[in-house]
Amino acid sequence: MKIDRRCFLSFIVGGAAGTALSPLPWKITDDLSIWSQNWPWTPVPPAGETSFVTSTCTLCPGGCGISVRKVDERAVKVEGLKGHPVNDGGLCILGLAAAQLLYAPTRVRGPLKKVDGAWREISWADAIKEIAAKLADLRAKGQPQSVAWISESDRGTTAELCKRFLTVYGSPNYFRTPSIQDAYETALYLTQGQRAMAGFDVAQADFVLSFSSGLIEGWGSPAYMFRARNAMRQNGGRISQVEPRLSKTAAKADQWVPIKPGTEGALALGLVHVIIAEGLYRKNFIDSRSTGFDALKQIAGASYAPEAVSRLTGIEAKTIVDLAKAFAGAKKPLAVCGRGSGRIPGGLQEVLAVHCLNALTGSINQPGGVIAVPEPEYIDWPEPEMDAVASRGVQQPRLDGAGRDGFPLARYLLNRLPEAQTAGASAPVQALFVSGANPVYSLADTQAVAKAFSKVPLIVSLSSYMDETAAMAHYILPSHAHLERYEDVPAALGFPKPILGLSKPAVKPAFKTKYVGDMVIALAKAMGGPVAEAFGWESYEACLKQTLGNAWDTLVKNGYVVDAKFKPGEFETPSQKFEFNNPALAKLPAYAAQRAPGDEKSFPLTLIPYDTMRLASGPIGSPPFLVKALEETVLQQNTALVDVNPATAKDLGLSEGSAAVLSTPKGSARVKVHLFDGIMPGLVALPRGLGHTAYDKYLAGKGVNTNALISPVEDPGSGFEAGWGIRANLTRA
Amino acid sequence: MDSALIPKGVKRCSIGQFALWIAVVGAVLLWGVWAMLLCYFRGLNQTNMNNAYGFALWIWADLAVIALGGGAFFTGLLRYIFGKDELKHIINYAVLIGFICYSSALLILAIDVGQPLRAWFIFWHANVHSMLTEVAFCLTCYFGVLTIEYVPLVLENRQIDRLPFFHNLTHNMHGIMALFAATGAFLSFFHQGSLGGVSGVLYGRPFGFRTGLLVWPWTFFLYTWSAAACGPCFTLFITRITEMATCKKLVKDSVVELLAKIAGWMLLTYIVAKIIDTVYWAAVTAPAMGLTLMDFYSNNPGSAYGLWILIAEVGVCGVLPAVMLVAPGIRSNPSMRFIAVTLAVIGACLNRWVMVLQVQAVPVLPFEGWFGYMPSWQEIATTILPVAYGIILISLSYRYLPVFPQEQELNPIEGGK
Amino acid sequence: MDQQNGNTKKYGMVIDLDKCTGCGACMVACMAENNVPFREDDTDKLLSVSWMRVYRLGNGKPFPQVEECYLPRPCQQCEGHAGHSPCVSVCPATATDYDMRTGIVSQIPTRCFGCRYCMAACPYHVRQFNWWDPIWPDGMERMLNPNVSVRMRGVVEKCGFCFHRYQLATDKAYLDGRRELEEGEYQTACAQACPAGAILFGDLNNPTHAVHKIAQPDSTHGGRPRNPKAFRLLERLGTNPKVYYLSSKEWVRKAGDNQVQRTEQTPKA
Amino acid sequence: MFPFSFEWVWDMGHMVFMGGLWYALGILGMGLTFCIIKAVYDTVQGKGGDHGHGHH
Amino acid sequence: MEKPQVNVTSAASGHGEKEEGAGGAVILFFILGLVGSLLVGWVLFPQLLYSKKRQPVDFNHDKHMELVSDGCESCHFFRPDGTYSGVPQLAQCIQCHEEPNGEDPEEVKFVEEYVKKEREVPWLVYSRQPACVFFSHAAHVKMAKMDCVTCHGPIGESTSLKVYQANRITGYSRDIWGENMLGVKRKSWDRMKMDDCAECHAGAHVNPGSVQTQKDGCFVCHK
Repeated sequence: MKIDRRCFLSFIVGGAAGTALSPLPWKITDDLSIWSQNWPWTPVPPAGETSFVTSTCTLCPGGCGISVRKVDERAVKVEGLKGHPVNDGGLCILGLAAAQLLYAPTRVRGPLKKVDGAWREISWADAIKEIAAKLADLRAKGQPQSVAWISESDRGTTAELCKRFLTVYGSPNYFRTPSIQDAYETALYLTQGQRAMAGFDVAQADFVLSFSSGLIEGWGSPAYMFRARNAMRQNGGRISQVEPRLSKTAAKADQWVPIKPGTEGALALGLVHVIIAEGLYRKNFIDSRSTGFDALKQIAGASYAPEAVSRLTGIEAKTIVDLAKAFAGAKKPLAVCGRGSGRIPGGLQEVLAVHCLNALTGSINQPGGVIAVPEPEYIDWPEPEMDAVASRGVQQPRLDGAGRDGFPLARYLLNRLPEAQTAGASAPVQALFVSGANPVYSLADTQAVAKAFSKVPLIVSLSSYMDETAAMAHYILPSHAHLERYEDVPAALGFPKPILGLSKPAVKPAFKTKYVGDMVIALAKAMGGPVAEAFGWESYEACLKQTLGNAWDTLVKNGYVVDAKFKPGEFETPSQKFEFNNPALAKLPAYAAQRAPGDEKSFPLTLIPYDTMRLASGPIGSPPFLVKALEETVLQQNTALVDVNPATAKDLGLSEGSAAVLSTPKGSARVKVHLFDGIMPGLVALPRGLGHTAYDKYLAGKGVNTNALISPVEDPGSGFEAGWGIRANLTRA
Repeated sequence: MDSALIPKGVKRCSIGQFALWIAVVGAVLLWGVWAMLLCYFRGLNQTNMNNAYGFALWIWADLAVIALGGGAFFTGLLRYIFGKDELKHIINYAVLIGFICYSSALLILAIDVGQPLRAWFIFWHANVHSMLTEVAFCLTCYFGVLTIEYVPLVLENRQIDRLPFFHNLTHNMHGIMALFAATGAFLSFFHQGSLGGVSGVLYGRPFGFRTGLLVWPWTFFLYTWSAAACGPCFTLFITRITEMATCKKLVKDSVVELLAKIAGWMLLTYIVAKIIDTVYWAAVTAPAMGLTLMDFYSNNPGSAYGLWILIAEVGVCGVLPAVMLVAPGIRSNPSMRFIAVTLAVIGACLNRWVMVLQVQAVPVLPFEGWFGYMPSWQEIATTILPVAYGIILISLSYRYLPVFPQEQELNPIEGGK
Repeated sequence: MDQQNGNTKKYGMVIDLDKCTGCGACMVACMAENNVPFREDDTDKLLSVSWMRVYRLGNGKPFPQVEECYLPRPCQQCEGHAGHSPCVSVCPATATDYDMRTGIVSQIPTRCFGCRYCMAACPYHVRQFNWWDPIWPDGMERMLNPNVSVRMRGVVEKCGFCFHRYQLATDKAYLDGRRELEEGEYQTACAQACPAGAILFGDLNNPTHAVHKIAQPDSTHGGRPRNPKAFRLLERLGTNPKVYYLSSKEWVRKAGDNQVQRTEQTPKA
Repeated sequence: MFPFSFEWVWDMGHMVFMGGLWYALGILGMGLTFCIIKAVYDTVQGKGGDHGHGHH
Repeated sequence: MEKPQVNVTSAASGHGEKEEGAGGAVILFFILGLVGSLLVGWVLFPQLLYSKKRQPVDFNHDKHMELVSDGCESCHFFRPDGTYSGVPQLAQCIQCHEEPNGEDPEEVKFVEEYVKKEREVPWLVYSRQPACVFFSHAAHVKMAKMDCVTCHGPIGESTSLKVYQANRITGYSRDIWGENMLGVKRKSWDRMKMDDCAECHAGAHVNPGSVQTQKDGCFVCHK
């Protein structure tokens, strides 16, 4: 027998035949396909029991009811709470993406201390001990007023705890981040004598005149405004949007009136002029419920005749007259202001002018009008005992000048803090707490803010995320994420009724975090003495439960308590009437259209920031889903697009998609050009909410932060931040 | 060194020269293989395809090589079924080119799918209503036919032929080759047509969609027809290129002219049908879907898809070569003939290009614009890969197999071994 | 065919473009519900997976006559003629199917082997390919919904009207001994989330459902809406979609089909 | 592909398509089998190789 | 190259033993290859393909069945939302097993290792299906009144849990494909592949809504 090549061949053939007749090749083929259907690196979410936790969203002051869907102990999705008076099942894009915030890679996982420029983990006990020691030191030096606290809100138990801490410690320097609320609260107080929040009964109005307010771009309580706007239009109501750019609100309005930016107040006065001149105002309101009408008549007199206003605003005189007639002719007209999502208070005179328009048509505290919603009063804690240091400290002037000689009307002027910190030889703020706010990102002229903050020897960030301010801090004492904690939600911004919501933990805290309320209590206790005595609560939860009292059970069950039968109170001015010209008002400087900073020669264009629902521009950074949902006309790769009118672009030699450099007196940035017919010539528009330097790779480094390019503008009468834009130039890159 | 493998009575270059040549082409081949591996292991993100361009360069390459590989089935049909006996002198090469084209098509398809490990689902879980299923089945079967047709040629290698079993196998296979050729023609008719159907049935894509006959859109028949017309042109084109590369006359003019004449008439009739189809589509089909002819050709950036492409395909690369090949005076001129077959080949490629890429580039939703696409280097490399592979296979076959029966007669060597 | 038996439903949507504010909540609700992956750079919409996409439409006029409208586009769930939607019949591996009992076009990613023929077939671009492996940053995979399978790289995916919600709703009904679902029991994530209430979802075959009452589909004319304010995208192609749009503006209704000049160029580098 | 697979339906489409396919496959398979068997037979009969043809 | 040629030539031209001897070797090697590969494919391959794992605790279904009042649903219950709870979680077991009830070492192990340490038991689920599968227990058990045994076999009568064999490629239990390498099944619970679902569904004409297959729509069983 000879073994040759043919034997080998034969062996192979036999082997092949045998293999083919065995399950081996077929099973492997099949199993490989099954493997490819379940690649080990493709996650498979574990199944489990589904449950829902009723809560209130605290990502913005909108106060929406949410239902957190859980699978076992995982929060899978946040949905709107059906039947909730604010949002009735709907929810905004940010609220819907909330699970991404909960599980974000940018969450701070435990207390951190900055040592030699690098973050080191530290225990809660040590962190609080160290900070308490530093605070005690300042107090011992008699400088308790050098401690400041910045937060997004000044209402509710958390804010009250922080304020209480500062008070018993001895500092008057609590800051609320600026917003249109500031201006509205002041306007309501000046004209109606009411310390109240402005609610807007958009749903029942039949004509809404919006002065650049993004009714569907985050203004007020976003989800409520969406619903109210639709309800109102469903009933035959109309919306006129006055705005320099065709925002989504303008696009969805019945009428878009393009206006030169910054002149909205002039238009309001122009409308007042026409309404008075033509006798279109509600005589019964003016006669029986108001005083000082003549003063208003005088203010809106000759200088605000339609032709003059036309020159100022760029709107045709006839349009102004028609608009006035349409507004006054409506049964339940409502005028609103606050640009975009209302992050900037704007000039007080502007708000007053718009508010007077409402008064002329009697749309004050009436269905379909502006409603003075009383500030919540459920927090009734005993006055704290204060020692001499504290008493002296709180008597010191506020660092921003609010409530003092310069700006007697304002309560908080955070916009003035950076300059105060850097102006003098010594820095007045020696310690700064930041909770629920990201001022290094969100205040105008971020470079100046960062410079001012760099002069604070101790910054403690209470952020859940590694945001821009946290990155600058010396300590980060991370708070629970919004789905991990109890918190009362004292109001829904812009909602026309008092409503109290409760945010409940949907899941256990994932990391070594501590809620702000608990941190304050712990810090106070660590301070000892009168400071500790003012905080008798065992924990924040106990404090909250005790504070809410009878409402607790309802809140836990339903998530909210609403005063359905609410009727707005009477005017509380000395005259018990709507005052068009009380002494405080009369003292204010006359209205003047605010000019954009910068010189027109080197900066022939004007940059205006705009808001979009698809970007979170406040203290929360946009989660990945929001960035993903951005239009390609807003962001391409890491470059933001600016809206430019095709005619302007042609003059500048730019076309769709051109790479360009956008420069302002404050800085410059690379952008791309998007030709947009919906913007007035001569303007450049850039969205707010991009250009983060902190957070994760899904957000950081994308686009430009508008706040880095604009500079603050101070309203002369009130001290409010009134900037709406800046001179700019756009050149081909 | 390898002289024992080289067919008798022909002259080949030295083994060193040959190895160098293979190395050069092999380098290109390896480049393609590298790109292929990238696509396999990193996924199709290596390409520049996107959600608007789900089908791109690869599918075009597939359609094009299959159309050009049509020379095999059509020549086979002519030779074995219609008895054009003279074509036996070129059938080997037609089969080889077909084999290369079809194996290339299968290779590219295997890279093109997102889940290669599951690609066999197309057979196992077949949806018989899909044109792609028909393509896959017929393509695979016809590739089998081509293999069956190519195998005897391989077995005719001097050394293999000495083995009695293989010799007998070759003999027997030759004996029933007509049966295989007929089956091949049957399969080709359907898969060439189905490839036409691929875009023809897309009623959501008015540029490609055609009304039709029974379950087939007109493009079904146009594709079969154009493959039968342009496939032989490609065979002639490659034959001529090979002749130029080898500096030898390999096929007699009479054979070439016969095939060219048949291809010419096929092309002429095809182009008439194509024009009728285009006119009907432009005048009836598209307007019914809300689009005019110029919607498909205007407003696109850079005029990548301007009317020129239609003129080029139908006029310059359709009517012109058809007329040239039909006219005996022009056809008999080797240069003119070569120009004509080249144009016809370009025409087929252009046709496949627009029917794959323009179909998707044309915006259908009125609020969308044209979609642009530029292939990535990985796509280009993997598309060139089969070209390199084809060159290598042709080189090997030419060197070791009796591909051209007339070579010996046309190129007598003195004192042949 | 439609009313052969009581179980034959035709789930569909009515999207009121007058109400839609283009806020994008539907997109994110869909992504969160359906485990849609995201990437570090997702700005190229042609490479990104988003079952719901909100288009921005313009009337093509210059400042200040310019108008805009926002159009959310889920899968249109085309019925075509007798269930032969453009994408279904082209799939070689039967990975997608038209279900006559619900009117939903299914897509089974584990069956799909990524030939992308269906993408070429769909004129609405609702079908998207997973060009990359889906990757969630460490910890974020905790938000994945177990009712929807995560799709692997190399397959096509699309909106299926949150069909898992139908499965769960029927489960609940079965436990209660019912076979039929109430109108609100099965809702898509986008309809549920829309803060403007612009998206309605229900059974187009059921005359008591809001979607039927509003769209008034004309079954004798391939489901064409009788409501003069309603239209469907690319009605003339005969795709017979089940998503109806409402608009009081004529230019918007015209923009839904190839009858007017193109208005927005998709920016593409 | 096979009548026992889930996707199979006994309808015109499947019978024509798969019928055609299996028919073609059958012809190819049988043709090839015939060639191979006959080649084996011929070889055993001593045909072929250097003896089969005239050359050499 | 040269030598074998000589061989071939001689084999073809020669007669007698040489040729027959070679022929025998050819056949022998063919059989060797055939038998060898058959052995590899049928015997070795299955051994290599599946890993064998013991359950963390050897659960006795039979004993539990005697003690509970509501059959399988006592522990494998439906949730109020219609979903099915599947394998019980620790919280359920603790209701009876906070402390060992007897002397059974498996129970003691369970209490010590899992109850006391509050760890979920990492059960290996024989019937675990891929993530793309949606299976409604409600539809089968509540609506169609099917018996658990039909798909799961008489596991309720078992006194011990069998070895869990995981397919090393797919990661799934061998029970999905079935014990038999050919995939042949004798009992309805022998296999749990898609075709097995389809077989029953086709017979029962459950939801014939598919345009493509005229059987159930894909979404009936997929998610």
